[in-house]
Amino acid sequence: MAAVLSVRGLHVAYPDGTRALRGIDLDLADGECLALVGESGSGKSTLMRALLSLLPKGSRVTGSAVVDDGDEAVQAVGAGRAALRRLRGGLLGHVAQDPHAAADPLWGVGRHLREAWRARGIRPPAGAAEKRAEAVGIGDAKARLRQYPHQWSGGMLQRAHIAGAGVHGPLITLADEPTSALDAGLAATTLAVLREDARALLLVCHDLRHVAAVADRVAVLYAGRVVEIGAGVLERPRHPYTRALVAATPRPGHGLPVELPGTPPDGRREITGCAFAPRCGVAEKACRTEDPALAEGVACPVVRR
Amino acid sequence: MTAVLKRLAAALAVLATAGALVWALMLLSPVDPARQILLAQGDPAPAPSQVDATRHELGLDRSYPEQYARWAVAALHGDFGTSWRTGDPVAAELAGRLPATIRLTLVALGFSAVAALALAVFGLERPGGPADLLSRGLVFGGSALPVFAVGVVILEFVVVGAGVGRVVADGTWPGAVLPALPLALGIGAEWARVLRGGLRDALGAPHSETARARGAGRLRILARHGFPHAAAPFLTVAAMSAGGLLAGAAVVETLFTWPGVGRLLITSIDAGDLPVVQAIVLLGVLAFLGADLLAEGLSALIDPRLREKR
Amino acid sequence: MSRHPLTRLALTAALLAATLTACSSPAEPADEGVLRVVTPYTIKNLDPVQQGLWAPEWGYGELLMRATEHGTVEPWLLESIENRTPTGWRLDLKPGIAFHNGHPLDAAALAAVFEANLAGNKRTQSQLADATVSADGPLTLDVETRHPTPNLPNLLADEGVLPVFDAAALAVVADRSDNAAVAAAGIYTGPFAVQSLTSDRLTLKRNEAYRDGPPRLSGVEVSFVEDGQARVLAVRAGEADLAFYPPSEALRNLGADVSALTAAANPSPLRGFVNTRGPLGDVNVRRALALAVDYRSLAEDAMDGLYSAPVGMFPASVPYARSDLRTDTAEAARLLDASGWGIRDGIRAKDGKALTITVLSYSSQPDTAVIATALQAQLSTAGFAVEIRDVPANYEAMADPEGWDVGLSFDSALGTTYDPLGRLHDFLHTKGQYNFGAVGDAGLDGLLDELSAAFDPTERDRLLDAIQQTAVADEAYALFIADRPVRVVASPAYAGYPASSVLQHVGATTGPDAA
Amino acid sequence: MRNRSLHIGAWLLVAIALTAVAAPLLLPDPDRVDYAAELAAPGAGHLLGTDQLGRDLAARLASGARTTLGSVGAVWLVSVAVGLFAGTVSALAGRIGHEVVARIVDVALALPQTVVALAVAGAIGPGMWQLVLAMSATAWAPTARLAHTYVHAARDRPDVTAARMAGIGTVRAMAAHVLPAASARVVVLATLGVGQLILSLAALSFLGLGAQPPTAEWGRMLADSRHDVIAAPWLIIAPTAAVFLAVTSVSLIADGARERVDLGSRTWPRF
Repeated sequence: MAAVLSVRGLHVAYPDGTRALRGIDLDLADGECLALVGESGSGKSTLMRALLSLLPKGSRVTGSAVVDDGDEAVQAVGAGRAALRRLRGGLLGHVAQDPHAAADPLWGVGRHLREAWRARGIRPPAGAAEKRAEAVGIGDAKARLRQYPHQWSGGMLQRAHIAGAGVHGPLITLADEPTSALDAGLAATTLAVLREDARALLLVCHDLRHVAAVADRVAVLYAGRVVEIGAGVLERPRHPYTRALVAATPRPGHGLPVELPGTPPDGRREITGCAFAPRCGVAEKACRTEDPALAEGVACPVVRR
Repeated sequence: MTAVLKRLAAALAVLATAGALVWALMLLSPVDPARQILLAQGDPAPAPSQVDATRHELGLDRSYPEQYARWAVAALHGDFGTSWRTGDPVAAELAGRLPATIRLTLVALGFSAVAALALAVFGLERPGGPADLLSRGLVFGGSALPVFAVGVVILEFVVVGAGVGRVVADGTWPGAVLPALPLALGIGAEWARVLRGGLRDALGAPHSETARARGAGRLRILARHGFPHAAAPFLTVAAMSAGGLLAGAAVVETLFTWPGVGRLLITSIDAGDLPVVQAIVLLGVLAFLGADLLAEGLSALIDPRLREKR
Repeated sequence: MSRHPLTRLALTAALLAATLTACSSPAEPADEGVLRVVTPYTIKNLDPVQQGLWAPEWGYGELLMRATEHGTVEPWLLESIENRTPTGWRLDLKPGIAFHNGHPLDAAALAAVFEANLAGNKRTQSQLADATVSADGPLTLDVETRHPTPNLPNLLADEGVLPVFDAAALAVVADRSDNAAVAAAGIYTGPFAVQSLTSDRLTLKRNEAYRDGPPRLSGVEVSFVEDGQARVLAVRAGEADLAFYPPSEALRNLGADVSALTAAANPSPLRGFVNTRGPLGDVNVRRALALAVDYRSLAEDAMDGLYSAPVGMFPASVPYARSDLRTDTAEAARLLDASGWGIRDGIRAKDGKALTITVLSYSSQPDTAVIATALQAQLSTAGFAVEIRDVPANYEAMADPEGWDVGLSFDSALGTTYDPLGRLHDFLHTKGQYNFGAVGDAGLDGLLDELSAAFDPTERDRLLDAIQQTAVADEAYALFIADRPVRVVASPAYAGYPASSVLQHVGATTGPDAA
Repeated sequence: MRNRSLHIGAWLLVAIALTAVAAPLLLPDPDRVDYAAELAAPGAGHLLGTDQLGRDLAARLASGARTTLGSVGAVWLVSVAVGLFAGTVSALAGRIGHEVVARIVDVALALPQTVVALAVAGAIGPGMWQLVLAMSATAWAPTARLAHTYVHAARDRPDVTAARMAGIGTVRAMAAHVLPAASARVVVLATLGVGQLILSLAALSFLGLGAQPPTAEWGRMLADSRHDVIAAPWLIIAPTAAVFLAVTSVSLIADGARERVDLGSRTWPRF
């Protein structure tokens, strides 16, 4: 299947000099769900924001990220007005982290949902909002949409966001930790709804168990790089970092979780060699000087041997 | 609905207390009202019998609670007694001056709103940029400059020096432009500061990001998310500045000889004309309370969460 | 940058503000024939009984008598006034006087004027209670007062005692506070007639039928502006031709574009009321105080020559004026020594108590604060410890027996009647209405009582001389600190305007005159 | 960034205060009249020139600083001390005590500060102490409300509860765990209003309702010099600059301090 998103050599540096992404390469196939995992600060959210051009003013973005729906390829890096109009809300749907924070508290939920049309200068067709709401499992949509966000539960409100993100049938839905603000029980169903509703899904998620349930492939990010990518990454982690990540996740019957030692590198410093080497249990001398390339889905020459 | 009524009742209670305090000013004053009124009405040496008669007529020989009740009832009917300076009814003097003050303050508030809007959005999107620094500098400078100094400079250099506008203001709309400028300076700066802070918070909030991700334009986000969110703190401050407006108007009206209530207040204070002072002060409190209620009402209209709290 | 929507919004708003600012109303162009004046005093209405005093000031009304620049009175609407018995007077009107409505002012109309004022005018009632009038010919009126009233000519020159107006025409006006109705009734006689009166402006137009021919000016606009600085600025900005009662502060640096005109005579004297209840109960201390004041320095240094040094109780222009004031610090020291006030640390003291004098200044006359400060410096060299209290209203503060020794007050010794008796009696008689300092001098009271019944001019002058000798030279019951000449700030076109010291600002001959 | 504004403001204020305190030692008597030196331009004899009565302008500015800082300081102190006391009492004194304080605060909040000052001047006459009294009468209300809100919320905080359970009395527990933080908030809130207060006092003095002659006060000095804008512009510029600098210094301090202490939501909850 053709890649709907192909990211090549994407670098992002924030205005304060922090290098959040240091050369990302990845592809997303049509209809696929790719989950991005990694510690805080590994660059997952930065990648999403870069695709939507939502980075703070003064950030430096280089490289390429092409969104291709088959008819038209749109470059998301340095996108101009026309490209942004195609991408935001059109080719790319976006579901935010905290459903309550992401919904304007002064607006009724219905208005918020209809805004998905109006933001693009389209009059929402009559009944379309209710139809979308019902499509994501919101019952009694007509009455409920008249209510305000603070009267909604987080899970339901997140469904409304999912409905809003999918209004224009986006090629790719970008979801930035959509369940982290929700109760555990709700998270699973909300994710299921999201997967069901989205065509291709780029999902940032902390909870590896949820990731395993919905993702077709997983990309592990560390210090702004993809260190491991593939279908069975979480079941058979190869990269030392992935292993540590998996080990840090509590699983019934697997004993106490093992906390990851050390801290991620300072993004403002120049990194030579493997960024994970200082925290790595299997690091060799060469790891400190040689930049490990991603090959066979893993960026670690040690484990590949 | 009951919440609204409760709020109104609280405001009325505050007004009644303020009224009592304003009335009690009479007790602080060393002047004998009866004698003062006779003097003001052109009798250079009122006879003691006449003073006593007037005192009785004014009800000043009654008990204090009774006097307050009579004063309050009369005040409710818009009757604030007789001016000690001119011997005329206070209400008539006020009525003659009020329109000019309303004109001046409306023009000043209009200027403040325009200036606040401009300064609030200018350079907003690029914090630390030259436009942002300029705008913040103007806001800071505007809020630290004394109104009267600006007024003196405008009067001396613009009106007398350049011949724009009039020294002896006539109280009309076009005449309000120059006097309104110094009055608008401090208010505009304060409004701009609050509005800018509110807008910055709102535009940085996740829901604005959501709107951006959905393809909404900057102006749309500013109008639909920014201003409604900045409104509540702005309205609170705007209502507070209504309280300071009377003092500002007093300065500006005195400087520009604007035929308004503020100048009347200063004239009356200088002349020890307490009934007029009482009426104007009560008017000031009323304006402040009204503005506060209005601000709260508008905030509740905008923000559904406030509607439910009460 | 300018393509940025927010920036555009901001620029648009700024532009809008600038445009609004530019729309400010410019000053109205001046009409050559119209005199525009600014004065602090508001004319509340046109009812002559209540507000008649303004009519002779601004030229829309006249009086039977008028004051001259010399502080004396002369007939105005009258041809002559004659005293026939102690209580009987004969008044002869000038022929050909008409009200603005065309009705003639004859003896019958004048009798109605007397009756209307006696019925409703408090000043007439207090000065001429129970007077009766009767016409004795077409232009002749006999007046019979209850008490001997030697100063009747002066009373008739007072702007408030007997305003002259068409009483019959006023009687049919339903509401006397209705300015338009009173103006339409044409009840006054002056060279100008009232066109309109609002809360901030009186507009007058030329009385074409005026008996001496049409006045020079086609009209007068009197604007009421309380703020002194604003009045001067209005002349500087070309909004007004004449500013009355300019504050001294504004005269110090007036600028070359306008001029300050000074009336020739009758300055406004700054009096010092003396409280005889405190240390000033001792005549030696009072006299020492009067001798310790350096009158020339007060006028020339403290007030920058805007004031002049007084010579005595009365302006030098009146015939009975005495020069009683002088500065003599040695004499002052001798008097204090004589009364037992010794010097300790530069301050006079007696029985362990310092010679402390509290001087009252008052805020409606800011000059009094300046002069009090200068007095403090001058008197300290003579050993007086001076404390200054600035009060909102001086009469109220002085009504309190405590808390003051010298109360500064601008009070003319002649009053608006230009008759010395009234004020002398008010201020210095034991029973005087404004005898704040509790002066109780039987000899002085006797002289004052004699004066109030004296008709003979030489007798009056003798009594006045004796009164001045007692009150100023011998006893120093009152201080006379400084004289403020009447000043008017004028635009170049009116640089030759004759400033009136007797409140007759506008007349038939008033007009633009270069210096 | 914020710390910088706090520092600049604090140094500026210290400089103003030092000038005010040191001036009597270095400059002439601010009230000494010298008719020979009226309206002298700034120069060697008089650093900033002289006024209409030949008084040294620099000395009067410094004297005016004492007037301003003294009166503003008094109002500030009242709003801190009374506000903290009333707010704490209302939070701890139970229902009736709270109701009494709350109602008084409601009224005080509804009375605009400058309007109260104008009313008092109208009743008992103008004067600086009248103004300070009038301004103080309402200045403590916002701080009392803030103190109440904070202390009330803190009463059930785990650390306080723990302290109380450990046998320490309520008052001592409060004094140790809550008052320092409450005081910091009250101080910051009181400081936020000081810039406006300086401007109000100067404006009221300009109108003749504040400091009376010969007391030096910036607003009054400017009012007395209105006539001399052209002849002696320094008489206008210097007091204006003084007011501007004083307001700027306290605004910078307030801005910096506000960032350090959380004052809660911007609109205070009603009781």
